[in-house]
Amino acid sequence: MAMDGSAARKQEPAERQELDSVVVRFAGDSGDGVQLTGSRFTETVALAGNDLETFPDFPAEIRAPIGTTYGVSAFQINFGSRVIMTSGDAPDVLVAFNPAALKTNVGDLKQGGLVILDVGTFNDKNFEKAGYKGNPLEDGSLTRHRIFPIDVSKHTLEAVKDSGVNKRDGLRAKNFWALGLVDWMYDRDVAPTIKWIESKFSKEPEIAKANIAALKAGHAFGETAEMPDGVRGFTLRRAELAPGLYRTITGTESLAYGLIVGAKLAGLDLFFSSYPITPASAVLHALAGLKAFGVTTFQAEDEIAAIGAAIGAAYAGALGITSSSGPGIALKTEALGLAITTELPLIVLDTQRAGPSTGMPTKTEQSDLNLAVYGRNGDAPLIVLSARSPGDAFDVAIEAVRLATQFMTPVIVLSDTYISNAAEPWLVPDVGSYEPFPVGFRTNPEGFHPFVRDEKLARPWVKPGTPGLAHRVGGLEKNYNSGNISYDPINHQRMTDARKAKIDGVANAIPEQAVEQGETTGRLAVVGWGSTYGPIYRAVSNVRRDGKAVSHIHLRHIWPMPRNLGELLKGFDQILVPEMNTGQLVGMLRNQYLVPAEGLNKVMGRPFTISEIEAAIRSKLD
Amino acid sequence: MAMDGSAARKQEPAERQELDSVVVRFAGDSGDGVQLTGSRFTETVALAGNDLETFPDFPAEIRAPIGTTYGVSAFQINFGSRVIMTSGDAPDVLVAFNPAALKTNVGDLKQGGLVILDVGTFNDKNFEKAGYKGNPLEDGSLTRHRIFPIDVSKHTLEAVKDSGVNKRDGLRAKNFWALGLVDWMYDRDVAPTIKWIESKFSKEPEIAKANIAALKAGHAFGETAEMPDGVRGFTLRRAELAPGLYRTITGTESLAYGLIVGAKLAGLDLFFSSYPITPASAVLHALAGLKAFGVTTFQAEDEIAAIGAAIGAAYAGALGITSSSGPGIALKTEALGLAITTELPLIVLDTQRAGPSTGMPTKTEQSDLNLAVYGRNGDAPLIVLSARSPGDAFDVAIEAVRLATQFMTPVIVLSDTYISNAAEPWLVPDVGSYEPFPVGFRTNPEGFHPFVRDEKLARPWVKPGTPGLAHRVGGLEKNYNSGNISYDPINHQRMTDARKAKIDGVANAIPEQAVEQGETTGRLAVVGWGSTYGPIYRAVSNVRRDGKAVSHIHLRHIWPMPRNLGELLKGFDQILVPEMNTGQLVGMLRNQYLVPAEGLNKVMGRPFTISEIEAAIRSKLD
Amino acid sequence: MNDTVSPRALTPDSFESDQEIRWCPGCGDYAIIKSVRKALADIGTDPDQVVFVSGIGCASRFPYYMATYGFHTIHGRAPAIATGVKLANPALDVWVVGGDGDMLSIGGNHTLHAIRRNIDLNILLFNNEIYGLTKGQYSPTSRVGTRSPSTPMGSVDYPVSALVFALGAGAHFIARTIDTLQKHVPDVLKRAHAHKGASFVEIIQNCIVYNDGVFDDFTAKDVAADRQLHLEHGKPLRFGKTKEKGLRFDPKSMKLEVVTLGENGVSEADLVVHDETNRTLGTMLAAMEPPDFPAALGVIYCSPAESYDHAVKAQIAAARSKAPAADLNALLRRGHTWTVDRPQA
Amino acid sequence: MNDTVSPRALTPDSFESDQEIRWCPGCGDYAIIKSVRKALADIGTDPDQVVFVSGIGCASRFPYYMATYGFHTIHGRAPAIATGVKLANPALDVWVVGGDGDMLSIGGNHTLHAIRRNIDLNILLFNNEIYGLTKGQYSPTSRVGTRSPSTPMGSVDYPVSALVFALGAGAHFIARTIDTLQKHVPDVLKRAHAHKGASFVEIIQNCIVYNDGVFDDFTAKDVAADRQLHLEHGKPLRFGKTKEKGLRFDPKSMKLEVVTLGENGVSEADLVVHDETNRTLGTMLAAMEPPDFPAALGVIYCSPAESYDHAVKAQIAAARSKAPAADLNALLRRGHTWTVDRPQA
Ligand SMILES: Cc1ncc(C[n+]2csc(CCOP(=O)(O)OP(=O)(O)O)c2C)c(N)n1
Ligand SMILES: Cc1ncc(C[n+]2csc(CCOP(=O)(O)OP(=O)(O)O)c2C)c(N)n1
Ligand code: SF4
Ligand code: SF4
Ligand SMILES: [Mg+2]
Ligand SMILES: [Mg+2]
Repeated sequence: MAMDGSAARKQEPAERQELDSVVVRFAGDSGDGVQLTGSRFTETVALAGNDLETFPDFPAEIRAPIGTTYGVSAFQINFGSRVIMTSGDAPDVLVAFNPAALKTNVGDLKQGGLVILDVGTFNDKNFEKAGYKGNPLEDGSLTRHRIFPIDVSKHTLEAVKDSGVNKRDGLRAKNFWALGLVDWMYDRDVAPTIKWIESKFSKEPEIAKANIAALKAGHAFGETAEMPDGVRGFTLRRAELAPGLYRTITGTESLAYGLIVGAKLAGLDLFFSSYPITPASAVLHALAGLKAFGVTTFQAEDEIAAIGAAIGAAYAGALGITSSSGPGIALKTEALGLAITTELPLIVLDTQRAGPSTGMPTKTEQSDLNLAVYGRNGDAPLIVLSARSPGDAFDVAIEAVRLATQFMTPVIVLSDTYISNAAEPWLVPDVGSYEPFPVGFRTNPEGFHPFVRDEKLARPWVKPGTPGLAHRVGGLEKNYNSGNISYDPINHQRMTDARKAKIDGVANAIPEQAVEQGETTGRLAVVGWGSTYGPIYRAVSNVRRDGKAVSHIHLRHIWPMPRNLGELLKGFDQILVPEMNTGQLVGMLRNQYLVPAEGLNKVMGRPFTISEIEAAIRSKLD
Repeated sequence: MAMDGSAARKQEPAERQELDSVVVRFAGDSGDGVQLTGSRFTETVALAGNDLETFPDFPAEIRAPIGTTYGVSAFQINFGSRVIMTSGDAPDVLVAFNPAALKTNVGDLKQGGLVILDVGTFNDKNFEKAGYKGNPLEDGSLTRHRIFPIDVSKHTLEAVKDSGVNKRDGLRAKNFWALGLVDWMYDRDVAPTIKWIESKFSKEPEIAKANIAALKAGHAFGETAEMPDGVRGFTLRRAELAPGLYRTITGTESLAYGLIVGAKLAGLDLFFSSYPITPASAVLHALAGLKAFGVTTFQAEDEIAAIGAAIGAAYAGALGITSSSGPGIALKTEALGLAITTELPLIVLDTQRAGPSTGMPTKTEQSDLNLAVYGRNGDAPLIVLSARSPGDAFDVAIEAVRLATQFMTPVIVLSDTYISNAAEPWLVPDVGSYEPFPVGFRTNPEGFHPFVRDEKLARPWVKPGTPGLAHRVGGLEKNYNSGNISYDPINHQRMTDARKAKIDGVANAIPEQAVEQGETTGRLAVVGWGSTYGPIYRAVSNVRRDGKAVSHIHLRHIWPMPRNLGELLKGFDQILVPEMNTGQLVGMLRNQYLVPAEGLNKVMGRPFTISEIEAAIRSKLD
Repeated sequence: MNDTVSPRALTPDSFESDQEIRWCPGCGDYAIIKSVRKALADIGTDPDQVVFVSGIGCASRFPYYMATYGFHTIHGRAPAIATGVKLANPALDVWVVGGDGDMLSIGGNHTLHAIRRNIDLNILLFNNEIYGLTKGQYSPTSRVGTRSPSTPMGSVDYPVSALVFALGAGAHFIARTIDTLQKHVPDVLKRAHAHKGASFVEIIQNCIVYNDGVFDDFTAKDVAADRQLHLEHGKPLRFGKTKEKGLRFDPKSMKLEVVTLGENGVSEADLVVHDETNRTLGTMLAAMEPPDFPAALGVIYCSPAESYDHAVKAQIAAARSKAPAADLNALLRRGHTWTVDRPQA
Repeated sequence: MNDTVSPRALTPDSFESDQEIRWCPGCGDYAIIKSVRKALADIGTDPDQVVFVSGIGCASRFPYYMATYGFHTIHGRAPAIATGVKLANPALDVWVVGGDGDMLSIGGNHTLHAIRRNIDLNILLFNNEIYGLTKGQYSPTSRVGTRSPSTPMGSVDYPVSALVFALGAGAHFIARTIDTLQKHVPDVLKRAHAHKGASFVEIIQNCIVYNDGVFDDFTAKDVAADRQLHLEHGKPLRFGKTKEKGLRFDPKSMKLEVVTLGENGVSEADLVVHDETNRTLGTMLAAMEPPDFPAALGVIYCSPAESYDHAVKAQIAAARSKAPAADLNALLRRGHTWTVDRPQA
């Protein structure tokens, strides 16, 4: 095989092979524009009518030295003509822009997968930085895969030579060259990318020209050059998606938009306070840019101040929201108790990351569930919800606002690094189609006491400034009616019971637990929550295709649990709970329902693959 | 019945009635010296060879206005010739120094109990302050009890008139007059109290004289005055206590001493850092006075700094300890994760109080168990122990030091307001009788890596300053061996598993769970933890006396649970778990062992009574 | 719990809630609350527009006793929570009350940042140099050598000066007064209220139970005149029974010094004239400690600047006016979208 | 991970650990670590006796790269954790490293109290006026108007000055230097180390990725001489390319002013002479900001006092010497005890 793809000759026109779905990963140095390539390809694929899910994987360092393994940035996309549930177990194709990207990513590739390799970066210095002893093409280490080495750098420079850019800028277009080639492989149109380049670089016409030239050249290379074995054109049919207007959305955007829409439905101003932390900061950034919607964002001095300000805002009659990730959520536990005992609505977003302690800040995990449900001094119940996918986060955010304001209680929303960074096509809803749930602030002084409860056991919410309703709340135990400080033993029991009953009662205001797939009784239920949705769903459907009796149940409402959940679970012989932690939901199910649920646990900072779950299901059913 | 006891005439000498046990409560204004009276009486009772348990109940306010109900201070003692397990369900005798004390305490008295009432304080102003409409002796509200009204104030002033004190100081001796009377009732010797007064007031001989005169006069009043119906002399035999040297000890003292002894056994310097909070501050105060034992105490700027400094001290090679109550423990959760992931020994004392949030700071509860076991971001296991009584706290503290240092892990010790304030006789141990467990600091640079584990999975502990062992630790995930930062997926799984396995493995280093009372299988096991020990024990023994099959199991080691606990529990048809929370341990037992354990929950800021638990047991067995 | 008060005829009683006060008899907090009620009556704000936010401690029980909106929060976090109240509704008149432990120990960071941001809060620190509510441990303002349950041999750490700290945090308004000064406290509070931005007021407060008399060296009647310097903007710094003493500035040592008028030829012209807007002077005045110097009382420093809440709202208003038709459906459809047609049947 | 170094022949390399540095190429932290290693080599402490404690942030990765003991803790808590290290073993040479977010935002309170207590730590604040590690949000030292992901319209809160804050906290030693000053940084660090008690050093650090050039107004080569005032105790405050400028003090306004020697009859005798022990001067110098004033560099204030760790240990020693035979069995038997005899058979 020639080291230099340019030596290849024109290929005979061949039928494109049709595929159901395919997983492509781009990987390169942080400076190689990998994320950009990924998101351009995503748009192209989406516009072509495929379903998809993407996942970017950023390096942990801010800006690592060029060429190092820890500076590698990657972007994976799974797309197809069927419904896509995950960003893909293992790539079919890896586009690697340098030796470090090859080194850190090739191991994830499918057996026999294709590696498109920019050998223009192959030199001893880069081998060394990547930790290779020599040229990996020559040491026999890549035999599990099909390797397609091309001097992308050289091709790119050739392509851009008339666009008037210098060599450095020219070389930076190589991601577009690669994108052009991949566009050709999967029969995607380059036009939308060209449009995007033109608008993005409208002020730098040479750069635009160079990028477009590179893109076209890459595409033409596919058309014209002779390809090695197995590198050929593919095609994918449109997926059967519900008709309507789509966009791609990340979990971050989805949460931000959901909160704004939720506030609107509740008739409240949105007050968001947070302290930066990876990966939660993204929501702060998103909302900070939406001041035109009346959103107030506040970057507090720390997480305690952030939740404190949100509680203060809630007391003042706004929708108080705070967000963080593990270490920051831990810091909020004391103040959460105050919101619980003063019975103020509050939303706490937890974008979970790998722990304990600082852990692996850029990696995903589901290990804050115990903290969310149990992590407070005293008996301090609240509502816990979880989002299963980027798009789902939008509805979960609205549900959080609804429950917080209707029940006068904090709600913790669990998301994770995966959901927050991943993107998927989203059927954009009409905001008008959501039922509003306006907050009825108390204004009538007649018979007012701050802790007299309604039928849902919620207390009245009063905006300071309301005439005749001046009152005091606080963290000490309160008299059941008047809200005055009370140390009375019977009263404390009554208030403790009421706080518990209020949250337990939320089970009546949420839907019964549905079964995602499969029967409502049977040999095995796979129960999940959060971002394991995709791999569980696909794994269950794979096994079901073989005629096996397995069902998928996925929790959005984790605390309180849906009122029929216990009955539902008791209808299964076995219950398997895949979680990205050492077993947290599984313990709650066992505790609540005395069902012999078992955990399937993965704590690697990365999502389950479909095959991992599939294997576990099969072994349960064998 | 005469309003003024002085009108009574000399009583015929009568046989003293023998009692098994009796509960006496003193109650009065904060300024009435109630706590002093209680502790003097405790000493007298202890010296007479009875077993006992006491519980002081302080007002929530620092110094409430005189005569108000919320300024009432009380002290209860349960003593007897049998083993005493609690400070008593309901008093047999109430000594009330003013109307407010009567008002707030009389409801707790046994039906037919005796109230000794200082009617010298009976006037309209005091009635009003106590919230009485008029004289409670005249409104028929006290008919459930036997009332013995005496003008203690007047008697006291008479008794002290020759001692040279002014009226104000003279009146302040009235607690001693009452003590004298109670001493007479229960046939206790006044000599030890006289000795105590003499030494305490050695610099104020007039005060000493007045107090002694009052004491003697109260005692003489019993001897000579005619008593109303049922007020007569009693006697109690010595309890059958193990022979040896005794003292009374509170949970606070016991913890402080246990930690010092634990440090000694480990061969470590003790570093204690805390931020004041009720009721945990008492341990800080106790240790601050023990600098002669090389103890360093540090009052930090907040709870986070307190645990931070303790972690720093642990890193530096000392025994780092921090302590707090609910809200402060909540604040420590983030830092606890750091101690867990850096695998440093650390002891965290939680003196639980009524929550959530600020709650009722002076009242007892057991509602921080979930927080202790589950309250951290990420998968962050540690050891949780609990003390069952004041004396037991000593051994629990030593066990905490042993496990923390042997396993290189944080240990949370749960105590509560009740244990910390209650006192009981304690057979003073010989420190030399404890097996030392000296820490072997790593000093050998040969093959050293900070995270290479021993057979218990503990990593080496190195004192900074040790030549050749300079190394770095931190909160990011660490390579399994070298301890260097690692984002490797497999490594994260391995480290997570190792952290869990280490704590799970502690089950092999602790005793099997014993059964306190009853058989190891049967119809009903009552499972408790912490300060419910006394009432559960007594309730179970009461029911067992009726020949019913019920057993008492009490956990010291809550996390991990003793290795035989699951098997043990499975031997019972029913499991009842009394807790002063809404059901926390019960959930863990259900989760761990899938046993149908049920809760018996009391959240009133006060301990269970024996009869509450007894009733629940009986209803399970009926 | 609701308190209806006509805003027309405000008296101190209009601000008195129905809750019985539970401070120790003789506590300095009683005098302070009286003065606060008087100040509010004089200011004339409708009690329903006022919010008191406090932390935890004896001082922090304050909101319960005020017939206004009130939030007794958690230890040390009142400035942060009050920040949320104010940002959510800048029309409210927000007061923060806390003790020296609450605001300078656990809450030091929130105090720092509330001051730094210059958010329009009136922050009242009741400094009794002790932890009252938890029964008398020493605090970060306790003097070296303070014996307390946690420092039985005496404290060894240096205290922080509340006002010097506040200036270090960038305060635009600092003042000091004393619980018992029934006219002075309301006057200072009215100035604090009038200042838009964070106003930080230290109120010297006697804890009769755990730290009785610790301020006697400048609050006791017999020494008050000699140990208290009552500041007035534009007036020379004079004190003493007959105002016979004053403060002169030595430019060489850059220090203030106490002088007696008439002695060594010192005249009023030699004295420093109080300038509230002078930060260097403010820092020196704030740091003065008896017995060598009088304690400075009144408004020590006042130099207004835009308040944080104002600037935050101005940005939102600007964003709104730039995109007046901000529409949620449009927001969701921002960026690239595509349409999937009805499946071809 | 273990680093064995002979304490005899210390060079900067003796302090270099085996871990690859992961700061962005061009980050100011590289220059700083070089200077720290040089300072330590010059000081000559055995690396095994040195502990670096840090929080979280780019700056806080520091300990990994030093061949000493090190603890990379959690965000903001390094001063508290270091306090425990020092109190547990005062013989250790303890250094604290953190960023402006770490030490002044989330960790402001611990910084305040470590400084106030005057515990013997060498605290190095790397001030890049930004949150580096979390990708560029503004920090409490960011200037008004800073555009960042969380302040897309520009920040509106006033920054805190690290050194003015430290003085407000009662600092006994403050100094400032700049990452790129390869001789100045080690010199300042050696002074900080020599000071027993809390030494607080602000190191101006360029974040090339998120805040590149924000300090150019006084660090850029072409303006350095005119915008940097290098302090020396006992020397007049002069700066400028030919040291032609100086600072004069106006006692009327109590302010420093920039003057040019030779102009309007100004001579060196008119200039302020640096006095490290003068708090008022220190406060004014710390507060100076370009472009109107030069940035003060070097030791701004140094006035030693007993360190907290020293006083704590002295109390323990005193208690021990009073009760030299402190015995645990005796402790347990303190107070009233009684004996229960063997039960009469
Ligand atoms: C998180 C937390 N830590 C500690 C406490 C205990 N606590 C309550 S008030 C207080 C300090 C009281 O002192 P200060 O703030 O000066 O107020 P004062 O009582 O003197 O008015 C402390 C430590 C608490 N309630 N919450
Ligand atoms: C409790 C907690 N909150 C937030 C974070 C996220 N975080 C990490 S570093 C950092 C600030 C970094 O800025 P700075 O301290 O100035 O250091 P630099 O990176 O600029 O050197 C933040 C907010 C965290 N790790 N832990
Ligand atoms: S303890 Fe002190 S501050 Fe608290 S109420 Fe009593 S006197 Fe006032
Ligand atoms: S982000 Fe900034 S501070 Fe952090 S390593 Fe990069 S250049 Fe340095
Ligand atoms: Mg105080
Ligand atoms: Mg920074």
